[in-house]
Amino acid sequence: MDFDLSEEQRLLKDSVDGLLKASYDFETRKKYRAEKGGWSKDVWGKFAEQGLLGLPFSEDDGGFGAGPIETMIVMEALGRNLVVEPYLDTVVLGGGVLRRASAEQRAAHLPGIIDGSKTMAFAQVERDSRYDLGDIKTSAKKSGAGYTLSGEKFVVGHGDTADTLIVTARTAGGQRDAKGVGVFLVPANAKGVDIHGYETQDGSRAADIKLNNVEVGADAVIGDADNGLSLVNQVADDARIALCAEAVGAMEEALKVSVEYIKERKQFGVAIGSFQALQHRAADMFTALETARSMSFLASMASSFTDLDERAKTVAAAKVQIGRSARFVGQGGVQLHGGVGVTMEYRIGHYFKRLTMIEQQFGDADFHLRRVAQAGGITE
Amino acid sequence: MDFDLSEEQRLLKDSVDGLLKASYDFETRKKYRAEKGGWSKDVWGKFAEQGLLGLPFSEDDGGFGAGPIETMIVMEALGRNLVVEPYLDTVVLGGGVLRRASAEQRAAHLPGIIDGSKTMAFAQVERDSRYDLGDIKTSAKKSGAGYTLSGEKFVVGHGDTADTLIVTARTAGGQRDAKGVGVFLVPANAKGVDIHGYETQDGSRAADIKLNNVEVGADAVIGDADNGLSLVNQVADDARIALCAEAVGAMEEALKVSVEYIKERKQFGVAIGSFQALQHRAADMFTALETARSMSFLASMASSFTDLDERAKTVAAAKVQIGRSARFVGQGGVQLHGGVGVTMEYRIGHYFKRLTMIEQQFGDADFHLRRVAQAGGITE
Amino acid sequence: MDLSFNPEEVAFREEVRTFFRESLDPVVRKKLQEGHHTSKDDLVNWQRTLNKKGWAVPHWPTEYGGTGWSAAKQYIFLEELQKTPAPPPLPFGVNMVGPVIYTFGNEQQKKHFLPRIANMDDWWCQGFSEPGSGSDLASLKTTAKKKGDTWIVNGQKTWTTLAQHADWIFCLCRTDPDAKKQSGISFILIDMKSKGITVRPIQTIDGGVEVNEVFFDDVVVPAENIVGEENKGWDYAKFLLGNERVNIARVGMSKERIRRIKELAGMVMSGDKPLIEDPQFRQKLAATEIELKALELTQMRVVAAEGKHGKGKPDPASSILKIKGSEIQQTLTELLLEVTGPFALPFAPEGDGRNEEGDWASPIAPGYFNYRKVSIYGGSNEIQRNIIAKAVLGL
Amino acid sequence: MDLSFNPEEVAFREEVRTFFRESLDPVVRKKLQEGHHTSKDDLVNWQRTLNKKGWAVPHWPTEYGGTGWSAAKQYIFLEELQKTPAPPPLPFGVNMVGPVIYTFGNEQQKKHFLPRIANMDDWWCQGFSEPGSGSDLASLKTTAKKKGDTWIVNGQKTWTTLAQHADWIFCLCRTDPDAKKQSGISFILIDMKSKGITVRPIQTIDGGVEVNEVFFDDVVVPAENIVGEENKGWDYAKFLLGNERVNIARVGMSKERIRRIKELAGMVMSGDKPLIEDPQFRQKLAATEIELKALELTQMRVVAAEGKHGKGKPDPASSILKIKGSEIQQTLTELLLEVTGPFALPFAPEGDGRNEEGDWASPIAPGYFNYRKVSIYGGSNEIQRNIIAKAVLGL
Repeated sequence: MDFDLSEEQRLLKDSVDGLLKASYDFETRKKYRAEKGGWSKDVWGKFAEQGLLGLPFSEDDGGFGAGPIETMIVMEALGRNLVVEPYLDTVVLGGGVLRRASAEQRAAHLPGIIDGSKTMAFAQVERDSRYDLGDIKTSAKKSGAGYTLSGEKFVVGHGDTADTLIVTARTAGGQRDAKGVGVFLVPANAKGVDIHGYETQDGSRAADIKLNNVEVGADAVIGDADNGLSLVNQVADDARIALCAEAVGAMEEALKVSVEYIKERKQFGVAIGSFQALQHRAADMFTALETARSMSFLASMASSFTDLDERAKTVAAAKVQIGRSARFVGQGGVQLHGGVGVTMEYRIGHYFKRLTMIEQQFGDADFHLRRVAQAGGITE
Repeated sequence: MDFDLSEEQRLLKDSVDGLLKASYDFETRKKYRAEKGGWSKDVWGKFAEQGLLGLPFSEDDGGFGAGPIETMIVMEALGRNLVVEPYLDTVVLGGGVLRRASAEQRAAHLPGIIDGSKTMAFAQVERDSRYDLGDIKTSAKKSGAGYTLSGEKFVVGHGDTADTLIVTARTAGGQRDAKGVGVFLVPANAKGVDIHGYETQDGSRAADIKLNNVEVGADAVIGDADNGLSLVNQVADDARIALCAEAVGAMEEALKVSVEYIKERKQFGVAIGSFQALQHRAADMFTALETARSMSFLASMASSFTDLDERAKTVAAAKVQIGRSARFVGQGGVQLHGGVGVTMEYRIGHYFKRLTMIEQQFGDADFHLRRVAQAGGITE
Repeated sequence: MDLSFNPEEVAFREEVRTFFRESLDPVVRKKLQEGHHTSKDDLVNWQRTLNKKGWAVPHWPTEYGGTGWSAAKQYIFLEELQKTPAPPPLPFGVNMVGPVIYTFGNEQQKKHFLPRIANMDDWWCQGFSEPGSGSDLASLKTTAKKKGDTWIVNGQKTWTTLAQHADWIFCLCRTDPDAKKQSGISFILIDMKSKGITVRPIQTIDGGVEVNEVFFDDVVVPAENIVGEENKGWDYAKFLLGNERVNIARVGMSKERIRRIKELAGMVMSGDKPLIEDPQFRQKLAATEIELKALELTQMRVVAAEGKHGKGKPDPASSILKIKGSEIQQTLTELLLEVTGPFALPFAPEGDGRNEEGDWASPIAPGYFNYRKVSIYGGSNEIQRNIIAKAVLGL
Repeated sequence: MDLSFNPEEVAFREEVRTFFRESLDPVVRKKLQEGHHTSKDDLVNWQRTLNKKGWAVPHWPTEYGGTGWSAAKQYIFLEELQKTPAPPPLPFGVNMVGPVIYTFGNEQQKKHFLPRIANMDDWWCQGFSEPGSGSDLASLKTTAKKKGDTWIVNGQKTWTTLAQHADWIFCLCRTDPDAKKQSGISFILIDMKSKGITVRPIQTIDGGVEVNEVFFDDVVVPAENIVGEENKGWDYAKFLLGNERVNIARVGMSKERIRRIKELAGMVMSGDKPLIEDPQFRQKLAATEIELKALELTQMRVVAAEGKHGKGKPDPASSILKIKGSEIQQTLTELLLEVTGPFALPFAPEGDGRNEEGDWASPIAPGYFNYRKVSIYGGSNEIQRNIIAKAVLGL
């Protein structure tokens, strides 16, 4: 039992923190968001240079063979700095699917991810699917050696700048059947792919995507075209684990700027941080942060569980805690700031918005609480 | 719209408050509890003298024809003073059943209630019934003109001192059927009635009662022996309305003693009531009290609704609010007192215990919340 | 004790409800239901519709256009307005500067401004808060110096709601720099077209521009624009802030929000059923409905007491209305957010194609973000708890 | 970073678990599971069982009987103890006065007292709190005056847990009345059989007698009974209170409570199904389980840091353990209360026929009442929040 970082992990943390400190202050971030596509190719290039984009891939695949703790370190840093680049979509989600793909598929796609030249997006949400990953109407019909995909996907993170889309589609069965789910690699510029991109509430980008009889080859299928739901679940859990870490980073910073603010802000001749009601709110935010951090650690540890039900349940529990802590810290930070907290001019509002969106991504706290309850709880 | 008491109501309030002030201080209450049966015949006689025991009965029946607001006034006062005498059991529950009984039954029983010579108890809870009033295993078998009752009832308030028991029993149907529920008047000294009395957590009394082939006559049945569930529901709602008012009285006093305590108690050289964290807790307790008071008003008003579903839903909503406020105020009062709050030596602990038991009587907050949700909410 | 409305009040409710439904532009109503912003014209048109009906300023004295309604009727009027939903009256004219003018202003001011407020010929904004002041309003620094027949105003106001549309601003200015904090402040009316005024919008986290900073740089104001006595402005401000708490509970609006949540949750699927059929969701909603019912009754108790015993000083217990009202409003935005699920993420600036009919989701997260303000402004909930502790509990 | 236990630790857990299950009287275990009180003999017997095994005082230095276990092993030991459940070690001897004696006491004291503490030959109680002191411990008034070879002690202590069984009490007494608050206090060991000591039980709201007042009326104490230096008692008390927070989170106990809730809720009917099958109840329980898991991990972080970097001063972040630990313990008593339903009402004093096997319900409400104390004692949760605000956040 050891919660300290190893020497290599500490070096990784320092280097990510250093990079972001140098290139990602509040004003610069605005500029990145204003670039075409809504994020900075330049920053992305630096991520590639520092090896962040190849982190979780095996050395055989050209990566660094790092484990879940390394991804956690990176995601926390991205959370602290409100980074809008498509790390989650490309490295965690896209990479998560590819890590479980065939050698040919890995060889075809990973080098582009690792060197920063290609990005990916995970097209999964449908109009009526809510958080149910197996609730899929998009169809994949066998067509020669390949498939024809038709349907609509929504709120696809960075779907408007991705080179390759990963699309879940139904090869058989009814709308909510576990069997008959396939996972497909679709070039974003394939014929019949119609992408409508837009800004998201937290300053990032997403897209709604129509698939009109899009033809893909046999090499587009990841794994078994009729039994892909387990893959989808695993990759979604990868994303949840990463989001937990990102939220911890964002909460850490949200608490920090809030405490700084109430130390400086004066009312009635004293710093408002001297009022006990505000002190206790800040103390409760600290507790919310640290309990969330503990659960983020646990989620990252669960990443390597081989029992997938246990992995899923542990990650669900972590997402519940993160969701609740994120809401408490986000709202509390705004309240401590008072009026300026609801403006775009202070950092707290941006943390609050990102934390809120993390709650909504890949299942909110109630969704995951229901899953934990149905699984009989998590006390051994 | 007028929330003020009428002149008569104010006089009633003053007279009850006066009576209890004179005869029900903290030390005297201990003596009453130590009397045989756990309450004071003397106080009960004074209640009769002041007409409190005849309040809700029609003038034709020898009562005072007062309405629900008058009962509310009395119950609040009983709550403020933690009165242990069987008012809820005898006047609200027993009286509630009898008010809906035949003229002969009223004539047989009400005079004894009104003059204070007889008390009653409502035997309804069964081992597995939880809060479901229609979940009844106790059987009532037709036997000549009358019935034979067999079964077990639990936690019957003041069941060990009552002269007459009101017993719910099944005349037909399965354990949880709505049809086939009868309501019976059973003399406590009838053959086959086995009563085991005990103290309750809040310093009052209750009893577990076994009915071993107890024979009762045709005159023991209230209303229709096969369709008594509506009567049971109405009377239970009467009790809930009364408990809401009692809780408001208890919360009012719990807040008062807590505020007094933190004004006087000194730590670090100042009154602890000067700490903002404690001030804010007290302020939130005040909010909990006043919102509960509002819902208690509403419940008392709903007492005269003729639409019984609307009446039931409104009372359920009130019981939810009362339950939550009672818990917050009770726990908060103990916390504000610190160590002395968990001793028998300060009044707050006794209010806390009574408030906790009110939560558990006739359905806790979650039980009633489920009912309100199932009815589609209460927003018009 | 009688907790129901009398037949006259019930009939009145029906009359008001019918008038609102029939007279309000359905497009505006829909905007409000769906959480989209209303335009300046929407508000002005609606105020003039009310004014034509004689209902522009029901709570004013009848001599200035008031209706003479009882407290209960005024309560019904506002609740129905929010439930319709119709645009809420812009408070700066009818609730704030109007009452100050008819209570403390001179005849000239009453004659000129009051009818224009009722008809919204002038759009008013409020110049109280300053960057350094916040909850400690009396620490304000904007000065007005006498110079001949004029005041020369210098300083900065902030959180000035909708100043971008405003014709006039009422300001608290320090007129005696040597007096103690609350003394030496005057209440001055300033034409927003005056030279030396700059309005800078503050973008809020929902992406909207509702509030502004207003800068005063040697702004020349006619001496006659002072209301009441010089250096007595703090008293007028306290009077005004007492009125501000009128209907701060916003029960009617929360009822309309609940209707909307039920509508949307009946439409959004959760598995093979609409979300509204999920027992957990229904219970959360029911719990909030119960809190709202308790708030409504508490509000009615305050209204009834005012109706019976007169208004007098604001009831410190009305801090409950602010605390619970804001908490419930915020909870309802959280429930809406929950309904939205993954569709909370898309951001659609006003005017974007998405922000149109059928796009029910995109205003919801901004509404959640924006409503964090309701526990901050008008005296934060911390301040309200201080008030209860001190003024009610004597701590 | 490695968040799992190593194989040696896993094996150790198994060893401890097996020993506890096999060595503890099943009657005592059942009492604890069902929330009934344990007797003095139950505790003494168990402590002696542990002592025989060499596990009476694992955290003490090995020279005085400690085991030399790592922080992780000590954590496992305590967690398994609570999960069994076995009687928790009475803290006053092994966690409080023991460490003070081996750290600050003289050889004579060490030799005499330490083995007797490990074997519970002496039952110790704590004389710190006084009626006026509470959270402001240093304001204590009990005096010890030097008279020849003795101290003459006068004053009153309160909240003295289980003083009715005690052989000895360790007291903070004011020995220099002229010194400032924290100075002038000494740490004195007093034989409870001394003349002039009166113990008055304080009945708690659960009906039990766990705490007492202890009065000292010219009690004569040998001068040698002082620990360490005269007037330095406050330092020793701070040392002791730092140790008090060890395992204050009580994760193992809460796990056992959750097991019990599931057991009872599987038995109690709600309609035609056991309560445990009600989704609302299950979700409430799951929410608490998740909080407990987060607390457990947080506790392990503190333990791991101590194991790696040494104990040093108590980590102010451990205030989290106190706050969350007590909140979860209280929530679990509320869930138990909910399970109980109408059967929460019957009160059964200890020794009453009801309070026996099969009467699962009657200890539950008293447990709920009694556990309000856990957010009050050991530094109330308000004090813990102050500590976080000041020591961690620098406010």
